[in-house]
Amino acid sequence: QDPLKIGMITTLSGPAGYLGQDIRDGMLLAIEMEGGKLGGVPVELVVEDDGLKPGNGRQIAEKFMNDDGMKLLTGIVFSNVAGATVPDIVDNGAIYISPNAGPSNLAGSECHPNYFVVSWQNDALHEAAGAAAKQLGFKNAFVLAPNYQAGKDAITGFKRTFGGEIAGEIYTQLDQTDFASEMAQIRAANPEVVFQFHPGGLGIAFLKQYAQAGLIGQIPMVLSEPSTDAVVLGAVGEAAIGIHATAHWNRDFDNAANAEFVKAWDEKYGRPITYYGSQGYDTARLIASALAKTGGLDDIDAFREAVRAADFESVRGDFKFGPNQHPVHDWYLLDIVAGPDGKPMAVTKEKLLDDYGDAYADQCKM
Amino acid sequence: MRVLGFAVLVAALAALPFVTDALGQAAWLALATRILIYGIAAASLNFILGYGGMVSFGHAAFFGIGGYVVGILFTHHASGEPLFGVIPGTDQMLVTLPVAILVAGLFAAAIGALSLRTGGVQFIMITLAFAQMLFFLFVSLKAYGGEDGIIIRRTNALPGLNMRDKATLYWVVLTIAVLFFLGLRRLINSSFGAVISGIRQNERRMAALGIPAYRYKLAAFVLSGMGAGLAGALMANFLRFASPDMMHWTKSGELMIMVILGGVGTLFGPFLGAGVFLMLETFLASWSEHWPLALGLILLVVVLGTRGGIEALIRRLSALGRGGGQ
Amino acid sequence: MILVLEQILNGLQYGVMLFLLAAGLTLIFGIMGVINLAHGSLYMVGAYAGTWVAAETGSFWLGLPAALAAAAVTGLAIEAAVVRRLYARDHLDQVLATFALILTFNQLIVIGFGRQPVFTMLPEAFAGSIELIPGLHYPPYRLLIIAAGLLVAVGLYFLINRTRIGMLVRAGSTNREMVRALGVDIRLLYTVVFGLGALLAGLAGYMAGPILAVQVGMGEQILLATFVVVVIGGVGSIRGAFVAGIVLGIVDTCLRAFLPGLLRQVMAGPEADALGIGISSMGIYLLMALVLLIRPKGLFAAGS
Amino acid sequence: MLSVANLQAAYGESRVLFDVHLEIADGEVVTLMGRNGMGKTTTVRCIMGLLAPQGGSIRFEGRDVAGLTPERIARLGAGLVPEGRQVFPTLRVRENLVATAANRLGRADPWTLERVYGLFPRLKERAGQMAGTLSGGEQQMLAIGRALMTNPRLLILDEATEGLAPVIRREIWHCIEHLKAAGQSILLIDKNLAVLKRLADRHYIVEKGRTVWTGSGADMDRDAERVHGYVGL
Amino acid sequence: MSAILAIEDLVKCFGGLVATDRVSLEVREGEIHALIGPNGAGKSTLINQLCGELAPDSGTIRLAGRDVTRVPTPARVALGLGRTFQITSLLDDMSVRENVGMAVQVRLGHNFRIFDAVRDRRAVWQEADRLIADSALAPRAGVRVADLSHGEKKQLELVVALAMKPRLLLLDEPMAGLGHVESLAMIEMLRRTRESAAMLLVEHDMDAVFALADRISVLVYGKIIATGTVDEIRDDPAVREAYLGAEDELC
Ligand SMILES: Nc1ncnc2c1ncn2[C@@H]1O[C@H](COP(=O)(O)OP(=O)(O)OP(=O)(O)O)[C@@H](O)[C@H]1O
Ligand SMILES: Nc1ncnc2c1ncn2[C@@H]1O[C@H](COP(=O)(O)OP(=O)(O)OP(=O)(O)O)[C@@H](O)[C@H]1O
Ligand SMILES: [Mg+2]
Ligand SMILES: [Mg+2]
Repeated sequence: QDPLKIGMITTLSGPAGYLGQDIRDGMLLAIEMEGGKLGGVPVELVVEDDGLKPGNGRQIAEKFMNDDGMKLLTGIVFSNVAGATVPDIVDNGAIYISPNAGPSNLAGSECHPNYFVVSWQNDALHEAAGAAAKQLGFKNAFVLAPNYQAGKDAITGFKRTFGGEIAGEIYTQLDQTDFASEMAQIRAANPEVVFQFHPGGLGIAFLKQYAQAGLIGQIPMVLSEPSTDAVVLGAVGEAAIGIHATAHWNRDFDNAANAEFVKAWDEKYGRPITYYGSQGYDTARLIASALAKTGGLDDIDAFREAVRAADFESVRGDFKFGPNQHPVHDWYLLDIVAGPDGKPMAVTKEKLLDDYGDAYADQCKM
Repeated sequence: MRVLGFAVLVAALAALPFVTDALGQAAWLALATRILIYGIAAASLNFILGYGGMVSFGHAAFFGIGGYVVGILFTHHASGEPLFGVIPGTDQMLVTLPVAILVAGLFAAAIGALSLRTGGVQFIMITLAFAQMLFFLFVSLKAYGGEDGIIIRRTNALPGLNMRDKATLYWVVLTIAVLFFLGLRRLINSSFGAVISGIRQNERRMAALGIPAYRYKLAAFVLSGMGAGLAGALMANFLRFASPDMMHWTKSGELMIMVILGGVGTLFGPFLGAGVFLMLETFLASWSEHWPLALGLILLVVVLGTRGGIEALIRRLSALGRGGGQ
Repeated sequence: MILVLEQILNGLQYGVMLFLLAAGLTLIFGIMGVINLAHGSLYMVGAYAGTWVAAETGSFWLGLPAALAAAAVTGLAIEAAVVRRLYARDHLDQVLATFALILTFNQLIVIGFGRQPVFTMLPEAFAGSIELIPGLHYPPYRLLIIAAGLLVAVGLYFLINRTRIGMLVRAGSTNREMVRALGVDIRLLYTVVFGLGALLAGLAGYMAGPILAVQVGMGEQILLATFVVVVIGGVGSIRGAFVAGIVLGIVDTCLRAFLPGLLRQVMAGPEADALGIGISSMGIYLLMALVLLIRPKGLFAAGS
Repeated sequence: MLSVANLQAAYGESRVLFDVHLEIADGEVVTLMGRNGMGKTTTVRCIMGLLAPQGGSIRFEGRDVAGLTPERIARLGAGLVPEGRQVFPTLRVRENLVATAANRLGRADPWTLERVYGLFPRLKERAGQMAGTLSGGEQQMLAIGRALMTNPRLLILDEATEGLAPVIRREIWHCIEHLKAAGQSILLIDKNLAVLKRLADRHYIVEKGRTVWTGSGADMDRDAERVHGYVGL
Repeated sequence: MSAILAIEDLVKCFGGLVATDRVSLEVREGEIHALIGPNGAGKSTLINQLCGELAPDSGTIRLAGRDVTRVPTPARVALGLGRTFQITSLLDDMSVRENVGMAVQVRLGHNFRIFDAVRDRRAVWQEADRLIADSALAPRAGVRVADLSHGEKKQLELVVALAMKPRLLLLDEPMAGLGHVESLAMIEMLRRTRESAAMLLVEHDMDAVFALADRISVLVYGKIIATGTVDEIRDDPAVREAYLGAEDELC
């Protein structure tokens, strides 16, 4: 029997390449652990790089579905690629399960029965950070994010759950790499806490410069998940120690599924696990749970039902789908502390939000 | 001879959906559609870059505008609320394409009017600057999805055609592309085209002959922007999606790469360039995750080896073939 | 007051940093007339090589020569293998070829170092922040960057405007054949200058490492701003690049820092913020458009 | 010192030189004449290595220089004042002169900035100006001065008096006389036939890429009819 | 006779250098007016102001009775101004024929037509071919300008200028770079042209100037020091000293 082909459209080139790489490796790991199968069905993961271009993502999807007859696709990292690709996939009757991107338009009015998100809805990331700042007892916060929609959403999300006073609000430039001016403004405002959202390299630069400005010990910082993944911590080094982070998954989560995952990852790859890796792994486990019930994709409706049931052990613990087929799960507060080798590591401190969904579920009419 | 070649090419392209269907390679059709669309955009850019000597590094702006016109009109069509409270949305291609071309032309007129006061490298950078400003503008337009872009649920309608059918959409794009290239050929060989080419070679000389270069350059810039807008509108219809990504400077760069790869200042060069670039990107990416390395090396060999892009290479090879045949 | 002072210092530092990046580019782009998009790749190579050596040896200072050497050698190799064939060609061919180099180098780095950003260290003596005057805390590493930038500026200015090498390079950019016919081996000269430009890119990359993220594609992020500096300054002018870098740095920093506040005095809060953010985020492009509309050849155009 | 035999050259597909001969001995002044477009400049380009010859031989100072790079040939002692001036427009006048200056052959009384300024005082006045903004004649002076500053063994002047005022032109002829007296070898291309006839030791006439006539000024008078046919004298 | 070109008190400075210093000059209908003077005297600068490439600091230029001092080049061309460049400035990628054709095309108008075919504009090509046939470039009509020799380009400069059918032709050293035979041919050609166009001729070739000019003005360091007939100028001691030099055997 030919293995079942699963199409993975992901971003492997450019600065954000490591995101796609970890998602892919998480999925491959799950498949390998089951001996090339998911849910007892032999599978083959076909991976292609979209180069972070919506048009390319669409092209790859087209090929996967029409030429290779794939009915199950996954892998997209970025919202704009998802926007150009996902509607076409679901219209074609195929199932798309997102291991990362969770844009609001697809969570709300454009939601679709064939579209699932395993990771999170984008806004929830920052709502968790707001909840953390509140939980930690901070009364006023200085908030910063790049001047684009995701940045504005981040700040809105943070404010929604924080509820305290805003000591200052700065939108940085989209491609700004030098934050000295912002550091001076933060120092002058002297807030109780700083929240900032800068994805990827910008976040690394921000943290380094925050430390060099001597602010790290003075003004605490609360961050949402993308700013503190293992790769970012590794690149920033000691400067990250003392930061409050939030996450829906962390390496030290105490559950059987996670222990198995962490052990296997360390053996296979030996590099730090990012939460992207965990999402890839969860996605594969979710698929496995559905395939175990249906034995294949011949009956798409049955498969869709099986996915919706989310009958699998997530490495993040509790997991179920909300009405818009986005996750309802828990969010945690983490501390960044010095590890045994002096390098920063994230330690889970407490649960912040329990069974938390997203704000767009109401707009979804399925 | 040339006419015959063109006719054969068009016939072959028209037959493509049957071929891909027979081979079970439907994705090739999508690729071909994208190539045609990018071919239009690249050829538009080439009109000012190759024939007019104006190196615009911001042409993706007009491409993006074209896409957004389709997207915004569709959004308002879907929601039923008129744009600015007066302009009703629409999903009719017979309306959206002309509007996209018009709006792109207006933007090109404004940007061109300012940019053309400079020349050379400064022109490259100032067109880039305006495109980036537009990019930032659209990135922050929450009403239209910001960074995430607009999802266009349905391809624009054309009376009597099933636009959901991919082959139909391909034929529509092909028809427009053929008309576009015929028009472009006329334009290049027109009186205006000759003046533009003269201005590229020597603006000072043309002024001495009595040509106020600025006006002509602006007209060319606007025409070129309109072509890019048309391509953008088609792309939005094909992808059913428009996002700021369409007007990012890397997209401008990509269009330029297509032009150079195919052959600057040749009619079909940009089309060939778009074809080769997209095919390389697509096939290499499915071959290895390290495809950019291969793409880089291939492009390097092409630019060092061909002198004048693929078009020049083909011309030299065919001359060689003819020479050898005698 | 302290805040204004600090922001001006920040602007100065950012400007010097931009100049440091732009210096090599001006040399290659402005004076030799080669549009080298791969300049950012040389910057990346310097950053990676230096960081790697620094990590292996545990010393920031040992990383420095490694960064310079790696970037210079890469630059020389690129020149000999690719760029040398492009001097006589159209700018557009140069664009395509160096774009191809970007793709190649980025992927080579991925293969060699992986996709993850790498950790960079700060020299011990320059870590943290010091109090310059009471109330003004400033990271000494940034002072180091200012110093390095000024040194490079003076050195380059001298090299280009006061030495025969500079004259010959400038002469060659307008008429290679004639320079050769007068007995100068311009190819060797260009190779050396290209190497020097690459070395400066490597220096900038390594110096930027501890402040920014060392990752694949870091060169392209910075490339645009660098070109903007070169063009505002006037293509081919080291002095222009320096002045433009500083002006841009200070204007950009101060716009970001003070514009929303100023606007809030004359209009409602949210609108002021939106406008302020809008203007400052398009800052460098607006500035460039303005400068070019008033002085189409930039601030210090060569030949005037 | 220079001997060109059976030189053939082409620009791309189109053949321009078919059979050019030329001999210059040490200390000799030789002219190359011909109507427009006959191949004079092309011959010079071949000698300087700016165009690769397709056949024939070029020997300079006893060495076969066909195929050498221009800089090698220049270093062997060829100094060029090119057609159309070709000064470096973005360099100042002074920089144009010193950038490529050299005394590779170790001349005892080399050309210096002062001597060039002495010859062309106008250049001294304009020393700090960008060469691109000089008047046509000033650029021509600069091109001559620039070539002199390389202290060449053989000076090649391709229409070096084009666009110069009669006074200056006369000065240049005087200067060439002096140079000749000092033993400088010179290859001259110019249209002032009367002067050339007086100044030069020998003349070559090219017609459609071939050397068709050789002789001294006296030969010229003797063969006036043919020469007239070639150059309209 | 009326003046087609009248210049009054024209001043142009470059930094401290006064390149044209209160120059006044008149070119009459049907006249060849030569302008001579040492190198760097300001002749080309004057021409560039007349054709609109340089803006004068003060003074007025009247062309065919209209004040054109601040009018851009193309508008002056419309009034009948044509010029040649001292350092040739042509459309290098086009053939000789296309260069001449372009001049005719621009003159005939309709240059904003985007859907016609230049190749089929019979009037343009007939006239271009006739002009080329009348010139020394007849056998070179199809050659790309970049492939022409220096002298051939100079010849083409004039043909292109003639194709514009100007009423006033500004000639900046048309003979420079021409061979002896070609110079004679060009003198002949200019003689024929004087029927239709007045000329301001800048030239260092005195044979040509003395053969052609009706009147001569002498410009030295930005100032006109003399204006007169050929004989008056030839014998003017100031002119001899500043420009012509002593009559000796070498010239
Ligand atoms: N770059 C070139 N490409 C192609 N053909 C050329 C090129 N340069 C010159 N030619 C052709 O070669 C022939 C000889 O030109 P060359 O410049 O040697 O003539 P010349 O004798 O110096 O003439 P002139 O007195 O006009 O300077 C001419 O017919 C010219 O058209
Ligand atoms: N842009 C400029 N900046 C500074 N000086 C200039 C500029 N243009 C011209 N000049 C100077 O003005 C003077 C007049 O130049 P112009 O070209 O008019 O001389 P000309 O009379 O045409 O001389 P020639 O007979 O040598 O061509 C020259 O000394 C020249 O160096
Ligand atoms: Mg010649
Ligand atoms: Mg002049």
